[in-house]
Amino acid sequence: MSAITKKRDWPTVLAAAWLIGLTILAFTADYLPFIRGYAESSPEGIGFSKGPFTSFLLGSDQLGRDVFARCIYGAQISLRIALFSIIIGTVVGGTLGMVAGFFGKASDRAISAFTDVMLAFPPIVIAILVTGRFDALRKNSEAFSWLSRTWSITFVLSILAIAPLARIVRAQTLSISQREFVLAARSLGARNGRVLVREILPNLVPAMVSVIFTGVAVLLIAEGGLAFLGYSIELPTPTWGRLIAENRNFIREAWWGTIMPCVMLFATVLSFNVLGDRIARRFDIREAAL
Amino acid sequence: MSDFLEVTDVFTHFETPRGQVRAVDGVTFTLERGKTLGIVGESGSGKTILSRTIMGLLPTRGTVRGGTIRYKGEEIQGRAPSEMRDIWGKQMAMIFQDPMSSLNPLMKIGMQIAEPLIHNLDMPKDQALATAKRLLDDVRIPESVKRLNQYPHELSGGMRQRVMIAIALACGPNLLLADEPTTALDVTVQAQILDLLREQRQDRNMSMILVTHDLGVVAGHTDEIAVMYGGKIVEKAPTDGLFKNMLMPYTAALLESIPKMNRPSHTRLTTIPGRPPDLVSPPAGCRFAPRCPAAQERCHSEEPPLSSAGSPGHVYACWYPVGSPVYREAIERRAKETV
Amino acid sequence: MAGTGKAHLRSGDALLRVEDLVVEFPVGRTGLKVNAVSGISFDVMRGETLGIVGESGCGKSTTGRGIMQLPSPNSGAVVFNGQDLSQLTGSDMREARTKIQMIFQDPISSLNPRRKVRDIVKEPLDIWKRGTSAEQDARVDKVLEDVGIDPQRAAESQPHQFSGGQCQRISIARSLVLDPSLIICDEPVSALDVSVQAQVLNLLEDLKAAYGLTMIFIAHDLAVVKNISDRVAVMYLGKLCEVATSDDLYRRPAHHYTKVLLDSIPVPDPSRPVAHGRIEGEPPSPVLPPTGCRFHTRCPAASDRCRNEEPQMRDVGDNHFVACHHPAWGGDAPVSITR
Amino acid sequence: MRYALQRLGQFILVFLVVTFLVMVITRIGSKDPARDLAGGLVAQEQVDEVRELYRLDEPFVVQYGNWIKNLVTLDFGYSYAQNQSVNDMMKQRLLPSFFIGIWAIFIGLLLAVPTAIYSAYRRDGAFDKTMSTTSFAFLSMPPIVIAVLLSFFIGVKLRWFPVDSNYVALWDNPWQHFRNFILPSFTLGLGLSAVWTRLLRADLINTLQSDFIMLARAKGMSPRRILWVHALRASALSLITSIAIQMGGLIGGAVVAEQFFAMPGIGDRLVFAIQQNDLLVVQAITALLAIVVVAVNLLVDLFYAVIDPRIRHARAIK
Repeated sequence: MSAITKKRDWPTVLAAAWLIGLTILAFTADYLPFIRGYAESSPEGIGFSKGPFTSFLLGSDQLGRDVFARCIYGAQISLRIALFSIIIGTVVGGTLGMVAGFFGKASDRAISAFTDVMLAFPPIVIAILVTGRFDALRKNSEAFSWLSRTWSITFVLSILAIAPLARIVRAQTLSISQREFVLAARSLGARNGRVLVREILPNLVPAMVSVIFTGVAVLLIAEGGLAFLGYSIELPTPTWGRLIAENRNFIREAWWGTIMPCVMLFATVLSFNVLGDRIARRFDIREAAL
Repeated sequence: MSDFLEVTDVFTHFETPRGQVRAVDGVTFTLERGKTLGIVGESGSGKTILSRTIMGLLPTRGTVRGGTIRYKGEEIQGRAPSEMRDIWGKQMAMIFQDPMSSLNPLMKIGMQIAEPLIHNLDMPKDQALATAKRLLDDVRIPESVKRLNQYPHELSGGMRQRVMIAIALACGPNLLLADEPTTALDVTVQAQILDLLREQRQDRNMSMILVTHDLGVVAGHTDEIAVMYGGKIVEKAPTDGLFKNMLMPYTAALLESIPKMNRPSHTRLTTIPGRPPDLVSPPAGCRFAPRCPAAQERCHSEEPPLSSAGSPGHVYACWYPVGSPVYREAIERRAKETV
Repeated sequence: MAGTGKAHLRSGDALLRVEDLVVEFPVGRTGLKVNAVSGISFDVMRGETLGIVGESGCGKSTTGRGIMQLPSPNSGAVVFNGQDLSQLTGSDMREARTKIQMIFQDPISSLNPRRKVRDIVKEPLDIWKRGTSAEQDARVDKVLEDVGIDPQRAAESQPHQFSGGQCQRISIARSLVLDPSLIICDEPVSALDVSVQAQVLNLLEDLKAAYGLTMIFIAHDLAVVKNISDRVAVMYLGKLCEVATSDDLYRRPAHHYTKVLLDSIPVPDPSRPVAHGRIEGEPPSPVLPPTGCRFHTRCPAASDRCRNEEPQMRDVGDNHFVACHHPAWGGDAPVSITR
Repeated sequence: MRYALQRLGQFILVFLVVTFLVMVITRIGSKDPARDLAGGLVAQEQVDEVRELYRLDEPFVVQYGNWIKNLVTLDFGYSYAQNQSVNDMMKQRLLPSFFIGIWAIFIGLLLAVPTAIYSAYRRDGAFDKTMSTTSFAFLSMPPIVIAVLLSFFIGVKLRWFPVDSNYVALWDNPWQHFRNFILPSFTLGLGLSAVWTRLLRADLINTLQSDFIMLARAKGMSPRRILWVHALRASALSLITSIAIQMGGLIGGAVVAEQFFAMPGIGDRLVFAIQQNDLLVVQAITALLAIVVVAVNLLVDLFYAVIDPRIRHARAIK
């Protein structure tokens, strides 16, 4: 009875399995014969939609395109955008948060003021506004012809990720900085850089990883919302949000076209949240509101 | 009178992922009306859990309790919280260690004291607040009328502890359980609080159980002392008797390891080697044996019972108590070895 | 007891000489400040242990950190080995700091939970690139063995796998690795049980001899401070009250606050009469400290002079110094206190 | 009072920075702001009129000052693209959005508070475990997914509530009002309730383990009184903070919900205006929404200070 019986944590296992499987499928889609090609055209012709678990795993849409294949391609785009954005957000937001929390004083006041302002903007509102303006910029200016929707959406979502991340990292850094081992390191003559990298950063990692997971979930949700409002990347590549939006009008005739990407999006967001939650619990991090 | 509080063979075990922690493991004592019992021990000795067990304030989940606790002749061990509510506040009251976190930060001081009066004794609110004011005077809080409308954070640490005492006294309990009541306070304030507790106890003819890690605190403020180690009482005696004649090697070692004011500086301290036992799998025999300077083979295999020391009320759990030939011989041998 | 003045500073070869140290902290953005340390001076001779004692909030820890320039004091000189640390900047400062090391109160918080214990102890050598890798390893092993920690286990384990007492030993090892000449111990044993406390105190005495250390020992427990120190300085609300050799201070305290402090300590001896020198109230806020002598609001001997004029530190003979207008002895006109 | 003024000062500062940024962002990529502000395809005279009106020939700061002046006097200008004054448009469009938000918060609290209390009280029981899984699932459900599911199952399959829910004022026809608002409000309310259930449950469990609750038990207080008077009051504070934190997300969700359920609210209008390049309207709505977020945060801060004596005290130290 003293032996520690380790129960397998099924939600974590399932979440990890789902994410790993999905990522592999999404990024090798071009090389998989059962996905490649099915997304654009159908062997069975236009205007012929079939239900799930027929010759199409998840059915086919109004144009006869395989919903499963399109969902997998959607995953590629959605995941890529969310991951890129969280990386940029973490690097910039994390650095700002660490500087504000560690050095305090003027740097803290400046960075806190910055995050206050950023957090005043409702995220989706600012996202559609900026994406819309970037569209205009691209149209009106030769110098910005490279600024595709993919870029502008990644950019906007990164910006949105910075402020909440900076805020969380700042709070964490502040509390770690007050621990006595940081004082001890300084009394040993360690430079600020060393204290930050050796003493503070390792203690930030669990919280950061947890926040990154939940952050990806939030960004996926945001991207879905943007795509639904018409601010997705250019056709023909679908993202999940776009799939949901464009098939929604046919929900009475072919519900799978909308419901399936919904399920995909939900399962992925849930998986990221589960992992983030487990890490937070494992390292006893208080639920931070992102 | 000895049937005021009778604790017999009480144990409290907790289920943890590592196994069952035997936090309190077979404790027996009695307490008379109007007397003070000091329970002394280091962290992890089970002293706090014992006081909460008597009060019935432990979480029910994952807790295994046993033995009998008779209060005024009535069995109270194992009673449901709803039944204990007749006792809480009115018969037994408790004072906790940290006066900051133990008071509700969002409730005015007056209401926190008046609350039990209103809800336990059905006193009208204005009368309860008037009583609260009197209680604040009793615990020597200046400007008591003003204090009624203040919040805990507006008071100093000592004042908050006085408020907590006032709350405990409110419904006129017969037994006061004070769990490390002065540990969070500075020495000058600690002295004030201990004096206050003594005075109130005498005025109201209350019994008190004073739980502390500080032998100095119990020395001046108790009638009787129980020393706990590894979830058990290892020695119990009237206060004077204990300090004159310590029989359990642990008690003696504990006293010896405290720096004394009246010794010259740089006096080498006697230490107790090792660490307290792991209460998931405590050592066989005497739990102190692995750290005891005089432990013999028997100590490691056979658990010593509480036996009488001859003088009234003095019991100890040791096969070879301080002063016995075996003990003396072992100590002498050890002294030679270290030289 | 608002003692300023430098009468107690000794001529000759002091390892550390602190003069008029002032440390203040802003209170939020209110424009107010906490007067944590308000102009104190003291010196420490080579090989000496200076004890600094006082209640919470008296500024004793801030003093220790002020010496390390962490953070830099608002004013005052900290002359260490003939060099004023407050004038140093950048890498000179970092270099100088290595000769002074600190040990903190909370053994858990003072070790980085995410590193191996051996790496924590090796960190100082790593920062300063002292010696070859083999030399570093040898040094770390030696220091770890000296404090009683198995180097093998230290290489494999993180701090949470050690007990509080062991963590404190690890902290001590880290502070010794760079061969400092001064160790500042900030309440190093107050988080430990008495039996462990004795082990650590003995260890500190041993290491002090073995490593040729000078020590500043900061604590609230007078008995502990007395035991380990050669000279003791008593602090109250950011000021010094009294400085004397530790035996002399205990035998005949001259400052009323020191007397009160001594009388408040609970002594583990029930035969000793309960002391009468209790004082009421608690220390005032360091945000708005009293004028004149900072102790006058609670002092039994306070006069008008105490309210208006700050007493200066003066010699009352036998290397005993007190900052009081009406000391218990050695004053021009001793005031008898009737209570 | 001093604290309130201080916070108000901060509010004004953030207001100025935020509106300035809004103006900068809306001008991104605009070849001819006057034409865009006038609404694109209009006559040159109108464009010149707009240029005059908004001082577009003058430096940017002057333009900004002019706009702010109009903003605080609640004159949002005239949209040539829509041939309607923005004030009139706001009047029409604000109420539907306001109701979506209010009902969403109401539904969120209505579901979250009892669930969290019961979960915390019977911690790790069957109800707690079920609700904790359920709330976690809802937490992970994007508004569009909830909207799709609700409209599909309740709107399309069961036909209980209309999917295209035109705005009906509460005071004109309460029954129709609720029927029309129930799907969009639930879309947002479910997500909010998930966040708040978890937050309040965790907070309550924490509070119930604290020393002052132990003391309340030792005083002999009844479990009911301990829960309602001691524990809940302390935990309510973090719930209120969370309402402010969720404000930005709520507004974003409302934009999606309005689009989805064809509710003629302000978010719906914003999406259209961005597509139409109708800068005047875009500028006005974005600024308005940002101000709502900042204002709610300000109100919560002040409210917090009123409820929590510790904060009141900390601010009052002179």
